[in-house]
Amino acid sequence: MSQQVIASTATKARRLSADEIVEIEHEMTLYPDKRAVGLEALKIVQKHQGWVSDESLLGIAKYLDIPAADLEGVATFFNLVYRQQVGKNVILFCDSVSCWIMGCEGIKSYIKDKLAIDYGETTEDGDFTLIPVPCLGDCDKAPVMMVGPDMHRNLTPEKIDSIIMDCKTIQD
Amino acid sequence: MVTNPLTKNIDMSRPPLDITAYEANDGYQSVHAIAKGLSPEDVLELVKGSGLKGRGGAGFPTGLKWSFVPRGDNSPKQKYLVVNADEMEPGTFKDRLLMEGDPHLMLEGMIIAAYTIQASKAYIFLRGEYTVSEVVLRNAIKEAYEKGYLGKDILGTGFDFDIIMHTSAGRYICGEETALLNALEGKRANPRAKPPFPQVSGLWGKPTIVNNVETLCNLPGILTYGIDWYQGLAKGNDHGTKLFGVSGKVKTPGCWELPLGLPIRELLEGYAGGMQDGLELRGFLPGGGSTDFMLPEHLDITLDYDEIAKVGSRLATGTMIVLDDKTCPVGMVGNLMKFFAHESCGFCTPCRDGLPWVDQIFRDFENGEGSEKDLQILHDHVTYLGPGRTFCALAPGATAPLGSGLKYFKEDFEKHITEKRCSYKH
Amino acid sequence: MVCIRRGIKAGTALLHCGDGNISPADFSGLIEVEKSATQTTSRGIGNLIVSDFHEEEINS
Amino acid sequence: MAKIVIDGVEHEVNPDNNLLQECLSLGLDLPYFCWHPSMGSVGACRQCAVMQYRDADDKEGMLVMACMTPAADGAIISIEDEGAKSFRSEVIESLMTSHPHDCPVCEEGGECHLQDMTLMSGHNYRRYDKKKRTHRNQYLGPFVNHEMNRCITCYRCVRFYGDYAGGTDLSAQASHHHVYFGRHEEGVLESEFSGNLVEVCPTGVFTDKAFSENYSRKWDLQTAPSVCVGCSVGCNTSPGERYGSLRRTVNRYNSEVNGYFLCDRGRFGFDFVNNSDRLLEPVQRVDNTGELLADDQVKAFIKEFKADGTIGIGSPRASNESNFALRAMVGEENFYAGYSDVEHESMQVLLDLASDTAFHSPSVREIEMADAVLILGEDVTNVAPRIALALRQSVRNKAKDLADESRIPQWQDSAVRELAQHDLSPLSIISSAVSRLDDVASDRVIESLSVVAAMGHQIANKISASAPKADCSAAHDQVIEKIVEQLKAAKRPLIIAGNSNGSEVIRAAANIARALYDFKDNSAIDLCLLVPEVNSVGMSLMTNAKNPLGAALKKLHDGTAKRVIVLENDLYRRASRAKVDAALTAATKVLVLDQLPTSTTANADVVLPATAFSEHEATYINYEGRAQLSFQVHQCKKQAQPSWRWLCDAEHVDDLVERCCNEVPGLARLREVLPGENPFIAGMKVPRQSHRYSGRTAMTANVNVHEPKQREDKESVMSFSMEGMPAQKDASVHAASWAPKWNSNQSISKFQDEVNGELKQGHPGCLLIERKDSSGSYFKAGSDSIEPSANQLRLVFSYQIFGSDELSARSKPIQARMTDAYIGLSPQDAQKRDLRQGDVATISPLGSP
Repeated sequence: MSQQVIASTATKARRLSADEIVEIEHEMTLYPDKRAVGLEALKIVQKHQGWVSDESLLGIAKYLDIPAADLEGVATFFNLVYRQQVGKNVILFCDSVSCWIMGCEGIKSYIKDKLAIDYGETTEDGDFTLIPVPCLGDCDKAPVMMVGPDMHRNLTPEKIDSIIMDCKTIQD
Repeated sequence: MVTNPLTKNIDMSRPPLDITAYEANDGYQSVHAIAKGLSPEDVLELVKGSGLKGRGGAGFPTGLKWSFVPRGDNSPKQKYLVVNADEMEPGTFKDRLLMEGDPHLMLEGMIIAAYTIQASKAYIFLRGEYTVSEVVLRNAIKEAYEKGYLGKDILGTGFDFDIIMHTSAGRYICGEETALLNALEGKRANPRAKPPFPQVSGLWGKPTIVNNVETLCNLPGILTYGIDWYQGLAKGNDHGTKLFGVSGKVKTPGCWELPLGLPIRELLEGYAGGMQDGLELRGFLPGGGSTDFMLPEHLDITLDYDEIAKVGSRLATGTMIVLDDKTCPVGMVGNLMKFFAHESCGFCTPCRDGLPWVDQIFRDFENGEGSEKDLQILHDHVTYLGPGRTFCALAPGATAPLGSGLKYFKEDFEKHITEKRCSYKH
Repeated sequence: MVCIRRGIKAGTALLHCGDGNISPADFSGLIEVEKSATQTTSRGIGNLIVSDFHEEEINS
Repeated sequence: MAKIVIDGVEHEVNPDNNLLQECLSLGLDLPYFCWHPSMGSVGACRQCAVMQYRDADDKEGMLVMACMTPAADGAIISIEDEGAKSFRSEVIESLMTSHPHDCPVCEEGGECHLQDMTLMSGHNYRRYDKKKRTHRNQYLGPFVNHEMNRCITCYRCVRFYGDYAGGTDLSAQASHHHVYFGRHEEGVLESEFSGNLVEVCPTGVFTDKAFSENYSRKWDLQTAPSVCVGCSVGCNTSPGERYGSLRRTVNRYNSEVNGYFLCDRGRFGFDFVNNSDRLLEPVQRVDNTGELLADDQVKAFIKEFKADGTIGIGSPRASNESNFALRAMVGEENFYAGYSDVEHESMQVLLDLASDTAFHSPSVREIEMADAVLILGEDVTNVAPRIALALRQSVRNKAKDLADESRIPQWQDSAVRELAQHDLSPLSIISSAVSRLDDVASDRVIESLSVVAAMGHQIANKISASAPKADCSAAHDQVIEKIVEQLKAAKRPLIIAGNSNGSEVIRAAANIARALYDFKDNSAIDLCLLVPEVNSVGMSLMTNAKNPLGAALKKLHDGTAKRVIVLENDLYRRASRAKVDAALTAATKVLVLDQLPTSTTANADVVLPATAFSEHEATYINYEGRAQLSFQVHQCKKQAQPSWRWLCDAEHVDDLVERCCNEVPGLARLREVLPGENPFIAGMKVPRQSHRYSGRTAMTANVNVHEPKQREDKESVMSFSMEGMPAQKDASVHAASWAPKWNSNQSISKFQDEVNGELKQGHPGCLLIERKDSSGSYFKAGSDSIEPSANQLRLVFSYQIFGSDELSARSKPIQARMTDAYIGLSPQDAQKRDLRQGDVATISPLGSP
């Protein structure tokens, strides 16, 4: 087999933005170990960029001087760190047992048809991403879901329509 | 006398009380009591004497847990208190109510706990999705610092105490005490072997106590109103009040603070308004997704750690999930298996490779492809994933609904095989 | 081939003779280093793994 | 010792260990995956489950993981209990649900720990009929293949690569049953120990990429106990040969030296033996064309060298036997050193220190016991890589002390690491450039070499006033004070230096060790002095101090010596080009013996083909004076012979060793490493081929259909055949590790008297140099060396693991990791000369070379 050197896919590290750095520096005062700040930095970058790109991850690893491989290991372990591009509004759809009993399957298929996306996919216009999430801790008002930071309870198809409508109006 | 110490300030129709309003209703009295001259040992005796048990799910006596923390000069100087606010047990929604309803109660509880074990720093490990709780808690912490209940030399006691908010990046396993510590350290949240217990080597190897939100919220009442008051609250031999929740197809699902020892029937038919019209109770999980099924004939058992254990289930979080007769029990257990398979951290073999097999078998059952062979494999996995076989309690927790489901709903599983479909799907 | 490393003390030069025709015995004590007419080298130093590799800020 | 009951039988065990380790030490077959003798327990795979009973009448018992349960006195367990056996079988069934079952095409087959454990657990029928998860693989460089579908998620790879070896570019990613082990992006694995992944991974995820290109099953490889010739540590290896080419090298356990791991130069540097340029026939150079010589011509030519006026130049990379044969032929006074004069001078200092009672030269295992380390002027990871790996374990001694205080067993790996966090035993490095151990160094000083030496003398003086002072700037007083305190407080301090940059630093290191010796009331201090090549110490013991290489070249140049024999050595690496050219052209007859063409063979009249390390039986002496025997693995083709056979008429290498013991005082006990008088069991030799070796009779069918007569090996205790007394029947030789039910390298526990203990057979090597000279004294602090003027730079040689060793640099996989010759400059010096990263520069020496 010939010397197979794959064109170096070493992506270039992205230089973190000023305000990302300010927040990361603040986190450094709260944790005695930079490994813990690495996880916080992933969340900070995601807050600013919407998701954690390869370049962002390498930027954090370089800035904090922690191994990129370890940071990747942590980033890909957790549900809420997105290592792929996501839409402007991330729908965290609860499909745990109480919501299941209260008929979340129906609501999910309604959303699937309406936005033409399935779990883990983003709408064509980049507005919505649908992600399953474990029990959101609001089971007496099941079925529930979150869109970005906001919780939506006692979901019905009508409510889904109004939620999607509101998101669209905010953007335009 | 106060009978609902946990929810006395909570009214979800309005924002939570600010610090002054909170103080007006006996708020932070326990901290003042400490400042008047309660030593850490005094407080430890009080908590031990109260008989308070952990509300996270394990039900371990809190005072005993604290007593394992090494004290005195030759113990490591830096100790940590960590609040397990990573509420992700399926069907559990009690901690959210406490944090969004009355954040100062938890903070006061944290000060008491930290003072007892002399931890100068505490991390609140809050669920990432609880965005409202985060805002409310950060505000309450700010208020507490301004009033001198946090920071350096609290009320002249010489005790320094800082609270740091950490939001989880989302993983059920972080609810496991030692996996939570690994997540806080910015590492992959695999659990740790016990022993050594966190009291000896916890956060960054230092002595650490991890307590659940509701456990901490019990502490102010104990110190302010005393042990006799506390032990008078409950009917059975467990002490204090507890948040009980009911979800599923009941008339009025919700979460209420009730004394321990209350019969289950009173919770289901009284507070939750009984089953919705046209539906019969088929069974229920008394304490969230990791507990064994109980049947209608168990309704007269009291909500008490020991009583429920006698019938092979667990009180655990105390939030009940109700199964009606129009919902497929196989589907319900299958949903839980999908949850546990997805939330396995991938560290030990039985859980990482066993649960996905169980999950795929349930999918086949739902698509009418269930078989006797697969049913036998499910039974094998109930013992295969049992306690002691895996590295932590996640998979054993999964075998609770699985084992009891297979036992109590045997005929439903058989019907899925013979009819090659799920008869409940309308 | 020049390899600039932050971790080397100013005034010191680090010589790695590789498998080329540079003999360590030809040098001792002090040396002079000048830029030379460009001859190409086969492998370059891509394989060198050091933690103090000096990344030049390509300014313009 | 503690007493425990296993399956009704009482055993004596060591309570400090866990049950799994004790069961294996007792020779019981208890399956496991994530536990490793060097890396302790984490309890991830759940394969080593046993039933533990509270007391005699507890019939039911409870499943526990043997690796996570202390072998406490009075413990009652059962391995054969039905419940435990069925659980272990179910664990295998779980692991196999995502496994591709591609054993026929998997290179791990035949030495796969998963195969062994599957059979041992009794699981044989696959019930899983659902979808299997699959992964995409990554390109990880020239050494290691990546086939993630075979992964059973036992975490051994990241625990070795990250926790044990300090690598930073391999991690566990994703979660639940999608856990993935790889780099954050494709690319070469950076650790110098990445090759060990091939042996640590219990399945076929990480396999030997160089071996893949010319693969053979383990049982088809002919192998023998060998010693790595890559550097002076002397790691024990088992090279495997098939159809006349060396295919791969694996670690061979030696409790004192390498334990279970090799460095990548050792594992992949053997390929020079297969290099197509290998010299295989005697050749005479007549105006630069080569003519083959017949045997009688060769003998006649060699006879001419027996006359007076012949000198011999030895080699630090040749065996003791070959060096001694040359010395015996030309006479001790005409036998000259094969390394540079600078190295010759430093070797004299090393030899004096080696016999000084104040010091002890620690083995690699003893290095791991150091609780405070000071490295002076040496880049250990590149000069003696295996020792750098050992230093990464010694810095964890602080963690072990902390664990003892908190009563956490040391074998509970994650708990010990969690408790200690970044709290390491002190390791200080004072050298001229950043090194690959900086991440575990407590103190790091980068200074020019003369300042490094001066600081060393300063430290020595601060420890014991009788050590001479040295004037060095006050800038480092604080760090010197700290290092002094650390060394004084340590129970087992270790000083490391080497001769890659002359002997000034060695003198300083010796003074520090002697000062500690005085301070610690005369208990010998660990002083580890590194030399670059496999037999530098062996050759130095045979070479007269008055015979440096320079003297030989001068004698040739001015005609006092007419003929020269150069033994396996490229003189152009040892002396300046001008001097060597002058000497070789002046000589009337030049005879060179070597394995591969070099600039020296190009100037030789006659070149005789010498066999490589795997083609002859030889002894080498490592940095600590440990002599080790390396057996012949395979026949060399054509006429190549061991150098000693060209040069003398000794019938058998053992006779040569006998003469060497009698004539060279330093090597008097060399015979102790030979297999001894009656190495044979029931008169049978030890086979080099396994009892499953296949295709022997058809191997040369392309040449001649008749089965060749089995090759006789008159010399060695080993035979080139399958017949004979294999290792596990207590033969005196242990080559490839194999045992019934244990095909993988984990079978090693069957050959140790206890896990991590001594091998029952085979020899950990014999320390030759007696320490009897107690008259040693402090060295004077050297004068400050010449100050470089404006555009001059002080030169320091940077030794690289891939490329600086002459022979491994001719091995294909190593060449893929080598860099070109480079000159390292600080940013300021580069800017002064308008040099950018990667520019080409010319370097010129100052003063007379």
